[in-house]
Amino acid sequence: MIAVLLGIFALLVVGGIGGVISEKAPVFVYVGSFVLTLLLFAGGLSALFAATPMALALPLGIPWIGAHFRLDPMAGFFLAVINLAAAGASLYGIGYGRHEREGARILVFYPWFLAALDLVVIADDAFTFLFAWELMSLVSWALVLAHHHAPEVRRAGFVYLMMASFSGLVLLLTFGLLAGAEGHYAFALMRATRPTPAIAGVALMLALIGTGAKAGLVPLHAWLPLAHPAAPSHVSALMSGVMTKVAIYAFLRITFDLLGAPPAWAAVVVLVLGGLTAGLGILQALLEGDLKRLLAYSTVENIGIIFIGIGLAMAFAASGVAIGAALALSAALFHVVNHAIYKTLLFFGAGAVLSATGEREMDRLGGLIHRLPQTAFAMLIGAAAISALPPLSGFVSEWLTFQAILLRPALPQWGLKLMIPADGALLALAAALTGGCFVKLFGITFLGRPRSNAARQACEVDRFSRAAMLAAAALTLLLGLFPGMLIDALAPVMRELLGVSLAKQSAMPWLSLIPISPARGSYNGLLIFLFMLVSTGLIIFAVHRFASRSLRRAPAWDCGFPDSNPITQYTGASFAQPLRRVFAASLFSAHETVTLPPPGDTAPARIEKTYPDRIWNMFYAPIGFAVGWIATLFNPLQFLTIRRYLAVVFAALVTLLIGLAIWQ
Amino acid sequence: MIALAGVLGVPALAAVLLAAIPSYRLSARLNGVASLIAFSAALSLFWSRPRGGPLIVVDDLNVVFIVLSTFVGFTTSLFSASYISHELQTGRLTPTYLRFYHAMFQVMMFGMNLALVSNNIGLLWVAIELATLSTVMMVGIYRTHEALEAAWKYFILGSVGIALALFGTILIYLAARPELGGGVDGMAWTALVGHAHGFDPALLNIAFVFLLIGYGTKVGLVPMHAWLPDAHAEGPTPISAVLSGLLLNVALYALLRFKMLLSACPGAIAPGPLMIVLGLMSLLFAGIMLYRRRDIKRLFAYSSIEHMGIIVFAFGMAGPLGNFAGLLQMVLHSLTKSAIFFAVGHVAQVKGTQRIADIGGISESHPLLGWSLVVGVAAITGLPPFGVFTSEFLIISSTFARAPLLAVGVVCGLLLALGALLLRLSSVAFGAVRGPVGPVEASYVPMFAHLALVLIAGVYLPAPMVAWFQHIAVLLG
Amino acid sequence: MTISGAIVSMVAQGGEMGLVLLVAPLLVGYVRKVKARLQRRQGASLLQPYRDLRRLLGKEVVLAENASWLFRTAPYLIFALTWIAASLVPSFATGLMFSWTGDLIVIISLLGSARFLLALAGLDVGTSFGGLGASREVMIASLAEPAMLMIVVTLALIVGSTQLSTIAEFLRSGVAGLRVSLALALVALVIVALAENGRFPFDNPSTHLELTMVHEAMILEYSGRHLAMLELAASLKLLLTITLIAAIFFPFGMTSGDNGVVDLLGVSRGILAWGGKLCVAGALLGLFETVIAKMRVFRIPGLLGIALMLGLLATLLLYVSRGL
Amino acid sequence: MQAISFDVAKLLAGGLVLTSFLMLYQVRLPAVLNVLALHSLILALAVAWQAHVQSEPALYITAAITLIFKAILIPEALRRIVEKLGIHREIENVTNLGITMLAGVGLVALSLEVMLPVTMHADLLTRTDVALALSVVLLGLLLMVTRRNAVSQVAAFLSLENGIDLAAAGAQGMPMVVELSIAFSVLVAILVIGIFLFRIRERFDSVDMQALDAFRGDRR
Repeated sequence: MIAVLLGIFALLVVGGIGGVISEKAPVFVYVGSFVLTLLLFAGGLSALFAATPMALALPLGIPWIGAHFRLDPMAGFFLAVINLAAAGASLYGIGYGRHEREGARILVFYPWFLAALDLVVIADDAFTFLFAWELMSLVSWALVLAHHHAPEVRRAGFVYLMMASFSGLVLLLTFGLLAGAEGHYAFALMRATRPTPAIAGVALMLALIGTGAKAGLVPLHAWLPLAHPAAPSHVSALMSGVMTKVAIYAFLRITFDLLGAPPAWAAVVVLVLGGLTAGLGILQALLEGDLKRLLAYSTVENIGIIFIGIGLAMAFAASGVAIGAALALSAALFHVVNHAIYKTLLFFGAGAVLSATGEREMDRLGGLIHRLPQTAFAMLIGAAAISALPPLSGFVSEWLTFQAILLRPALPQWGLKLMIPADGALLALAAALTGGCFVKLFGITFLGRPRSNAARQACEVDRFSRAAMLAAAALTLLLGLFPGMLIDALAPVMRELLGVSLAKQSAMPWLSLIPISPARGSYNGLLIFLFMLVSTGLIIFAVHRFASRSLRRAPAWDCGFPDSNPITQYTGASFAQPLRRVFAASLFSAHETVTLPPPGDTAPARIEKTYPDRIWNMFYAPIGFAVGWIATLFNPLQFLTIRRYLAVVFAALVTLLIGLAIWQ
Repeated sequence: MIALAGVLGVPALAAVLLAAIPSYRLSARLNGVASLIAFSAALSLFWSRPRGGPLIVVDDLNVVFIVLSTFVGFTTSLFSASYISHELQTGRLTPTYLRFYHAMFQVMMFGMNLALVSNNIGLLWVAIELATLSTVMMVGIYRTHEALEAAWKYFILGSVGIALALFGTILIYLAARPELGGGVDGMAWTALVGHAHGFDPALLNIAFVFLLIGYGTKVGLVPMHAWLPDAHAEGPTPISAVLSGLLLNVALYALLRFKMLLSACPGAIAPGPLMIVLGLMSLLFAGIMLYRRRDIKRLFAYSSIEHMGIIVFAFGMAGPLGNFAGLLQMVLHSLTKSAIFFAVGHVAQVKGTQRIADIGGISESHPLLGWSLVVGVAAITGLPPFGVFTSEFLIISSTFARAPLLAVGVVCGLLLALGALLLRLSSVAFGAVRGPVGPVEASYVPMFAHLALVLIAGVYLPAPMVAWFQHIAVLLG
Repeated sequence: MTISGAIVSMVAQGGEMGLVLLVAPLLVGYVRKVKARLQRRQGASLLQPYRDLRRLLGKEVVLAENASWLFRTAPYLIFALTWIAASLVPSFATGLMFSWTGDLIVIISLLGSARFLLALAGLDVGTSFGGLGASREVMIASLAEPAMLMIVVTLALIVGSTQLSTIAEFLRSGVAGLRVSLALALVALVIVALAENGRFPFDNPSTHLELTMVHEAMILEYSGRHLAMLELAASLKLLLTITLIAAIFFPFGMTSGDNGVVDLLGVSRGILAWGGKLCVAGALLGLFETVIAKMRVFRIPGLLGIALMLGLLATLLLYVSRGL
Repeated sequence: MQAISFDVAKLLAGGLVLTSFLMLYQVRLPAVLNVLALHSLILALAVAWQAHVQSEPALYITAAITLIFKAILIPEALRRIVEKLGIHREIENVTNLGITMLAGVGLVALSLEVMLPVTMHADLLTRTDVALALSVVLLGLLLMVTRRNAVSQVAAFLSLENGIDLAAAGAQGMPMVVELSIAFSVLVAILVIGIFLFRIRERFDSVDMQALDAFRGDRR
């Protein structure tokens, strides 16, 4: 425990030093962060498997509460996830940070950001928790503003910090409710007192809003696709891959740990929001043409999937099906790990593309597989993993979620009966759309012919960045091949939160994944992989041995209509056009207008597409408008004459006196 | 007694001396020295507390206020010493005015300290009037159209407020007379609070209404706030810092004293709900008004109204937690807001304007200043690791357990204010550099000192201080 | 499980894998033949697909100039993925040795992986037709795959398992009886199967140079052995889907191979039954494709949407009322 | 004796309220100033009467200050300002006179109503005095609110202050009355000087506050 705290403190120091020294600062900061996060990762793992939770109270913060820290298995698990991804990001940063033009604005805050993330999960009282939570928001806001010259970055920063503060304040209300009038701010005290169902229900909804706003739950996600892409890529990776997970942690902590058994209706709400988030997130991602924004929207989708898992766990826990809850929660946490790994990988890739070409717009890229072969390979793995393709890790969590959906216990609630299958459909839809979305991302960016000079002249990125990407790719493959290891590692968390855990997977024959029973369903990624290797090898060998091996390069055939101009290739927008027509036409009121010049006119034909952001228009724009309107309405009060001001004071006095007269 | 002489006598003496010294360099230094002496005298009050009398009282409550106000007075005098010479160079002030300025600064310090230590509610009133008059003079010191208008507005509204407060004070005496008899004791606060249970509640109620409106004007509560933004915006920046950091507190202190009195009388109205309503109104109104501000100092002046709203709200909620949080918020607001005004002063001097639209990208052109401003705004909006977060945490969480809807109102107000400040901050501190990029000439030290204190308070509150505050919180009821 | 038992089951598994590989082109030839006969043509020989494959394998590969390594490896991977998926579907016997490495969801995802690679390969050369094919394929898959998964969910809810062998055995035992959900699922599965294989009314498997093509547009740049791999994968996929429908909805005649001992009689009976089912299905497919016309691309989502809705309806029925 | 002293005090306090109404009614500046002088004179009498009743010699000083300072000096000074500024012929009124008067009556009623539950243990004298003083204060505020001209506002403020003085004088044995009234007089003096000090005429071309308000900070 002390070691972990020291590690976090050391991160703060590293940041401080990074701000002071100028020479060699990037290397120092990133190497320092890399080493420290690895140590913290080890600390997290040791806490995950420790027999008893470690706890520590320091006389900081509010004195009569103190600063409580506790490392139970769940905290340990999330600590490990955070620092694993953070180590990757730091490794990536060693290379990436060198050609970052606003380096100095990042160096101080980057280690602080890591420290704040770590602090959130080890906090064991409401004050320390919110302190770390808001610190995390504040520091990441500073990181988002690193490229502050662009107006849209400043706008993103604004929306981001507003939403983050909103989430912090809502969580503050949650804790205020849980702490009660006596002010039981320590989590241990909250655990000890079980609130009444009504209070627990309100607290749960507040927690959902508070953490959802930070995780990017629809409709509270609007800041996410603005803020995540605005930050430097390794920070985007952390924000998407890790910070959203911290919000998941907070929700789990409040729901399962502090509140005890969640009610069934709350599970319905979570399932509805999770399903909506997954579906809308990926649709938005499909329509997006900006590499990093696409990834950010995909984060929204993945958060939805995780919330579906959590919702299922809540539903099962409410119906008393503990093993089902364990299955669903394992699926959710598995997805947490997965997403932390492959989303960081994908953002690294996007960063590599950005630093190699200076472009984020997919429609100006293309053909990068030739120029950045290793980056392309790692991105391919990442794209396949996030599309839930076996034998990579993304598939496992999705498979587990489906297994949970398929349990079909006797559920008490009509809402659940309707929502669970509907979420199944949404999950399936989201998975399929993800595939399409990442075909688009990889295909348009890395395949085909370069669409701009920048893409034509790109060079492979430095070796640290490549190492970080390849390591993440290897990890996602490993997790896909040996998912049982992670399931077993999750067992202490399950026991802590639910009292039961899934059967030990490493004892299963052939290292298969058998969560409930072999008859219900099993999956063996390792064997699938081996089969693939063997059969691919076999077939290549056979074909090359017994059939032709000659090969000739020639211009592309293209059905006899080859066009040398790369502009004629499919772009991201054209690739997504069928899907846009199918899904977005009604959902986002996406609209296309085609202008064909009359015959004889040499003007170019134009196609224009618009899709207003409905959620923004429905929820955010009215608030902004209302505030602006009220502000304008009240603004004349700044310019009254002195006489009028006196009249106001007079009116206040008379009102009070009249009130007094009536009251007496 | 020596300590008291330091707190009261030194400013009075210094005021006379400063009025006589023609050299502004010397007087600036003398100003700082006098403030330092007052501050050290105030610190010594912790250890040796003079015995009170019918006129003077030093108890747990006002020691905090005295130390705070002499400290901010001291740092402000340091800031002002390096700041004001630049004003001389640009020709906004003449040496004569500077002489007047320094004398008035000490008069104001004297007035405020006198208000804080006075046991007699009449003396309290006189002292606050003195402080008001001296600040009116300083607000108008630039003698531009806007400055004069602001000063006149401040003067008229402040005078009406102070007159109403006097009427309230007389009513208090009338309520107390049957119980205490006439004489000096009848206005001594220590005697009043001891016998308050026997006072006529109806008279006390009327008195409190007048005191609330009267001193509330000086606190800057909506709807009596009108003088505040202009006075902050048009006066010299050190004065803005002092107004926000000190004068509002002194008026608040007076209000708190009378609140204690009222709570001690069982039949009187509960002052809490009134304060809650006014506090919430100030918070929400200031939050909205922040959006259309174009002058950077007026912006932060409205933020002061917002914070006074929060503080009054917290004291209105009362209870050990509410009072503690209110005290903490008040101390930290003083420190933070004066630090922000220091920063804004630097900015305005460098850029030669207070128009937000003409200022931009400070974090790039002046990294240290820009980031200090960012830190200040983050601190004032209640983000960790700064102290205001702690007090706002306590206010909201303790309120929510008792009156959920009120807490929601506070949250809305905080978000409103955050939004407005953030919008302005992102164009002032970030983005393309706008305006001149000359070097900062005034001293950063006071600003850093304040921010460091606020940061430390966010992470660690010393146990003795907390025990002290808790004790006061219980006293406040 | 004894060593000999292991060997026997390995042989059985290997035999199954070999068998599906062998039969797949034949099925394609058979469907073509049926269609030709229905159109009163003689049609090519049943063995024509084998001849095509041999010819393609012997030819030189003509590779587009900017094709990457992905373009070259994709055919083999696609083939391998489809083959594995096909071998996981119980054709003549349930509970083969490696049947538990993956359940229905895995099978769908393996096909999904193959499609992922194919769509990427279509984009690799950077031609307009490749993009067109990939884009449409993705659109079709985005609806077909969830529909398929909903069907899986329906089955799994009835049977309590996603394991194909278990499902087949359960349904063969007749415990489930006739259910509305099953009927809905069958209709949905047929629609999805047609879409997955690029058959009428979704796509025309026997044409290039049609602006509505999907699958053929993606493999337009392929030649030689690469094309052979893709053709073989396509025919495997057709076999797979038909086998899948047969295994779920018409599971009669299958043998059980789980205890390591395979009785030859059962196996031969199973193979015969399987052959019979393929024949009937192939004939039906040929008939269907002769009768029906191809759809406009943007009417496809409607049809697939119906399949998805049917799947969802089937699931909902199961959740809401256990009897249906 | 008790009865007479009570009646006289009440008479004087009532006279003060009446004068306030009179002031409210005036539309010309010189007239307002004349009424102000009368107002202060009545106050001085009231204070002196209290000094006599309470046998409190300090109150005589207050009465004297009031007489000299407020009844004579300040009205005179204001009169000069008005002359100098050349606005003595101006007629100014913002709100409808009738409504203003009606509001004034309402305010008096309110102050009586508010004071009704007050139970003064010892003497009825104070209660009435305070009620009337409250009326004068409120009427003074009303006057400030309805007047536009800086001079008439100062006059209104003075009448408000007179109400406060009345209350202070009525409060038996109140300490520091003299000190307070001196402090207040300083305030008023600065206020009057302020009209010069702030060079309202020269800078703003008029003493009219609407003109003064044209310079509003944020509208730059």
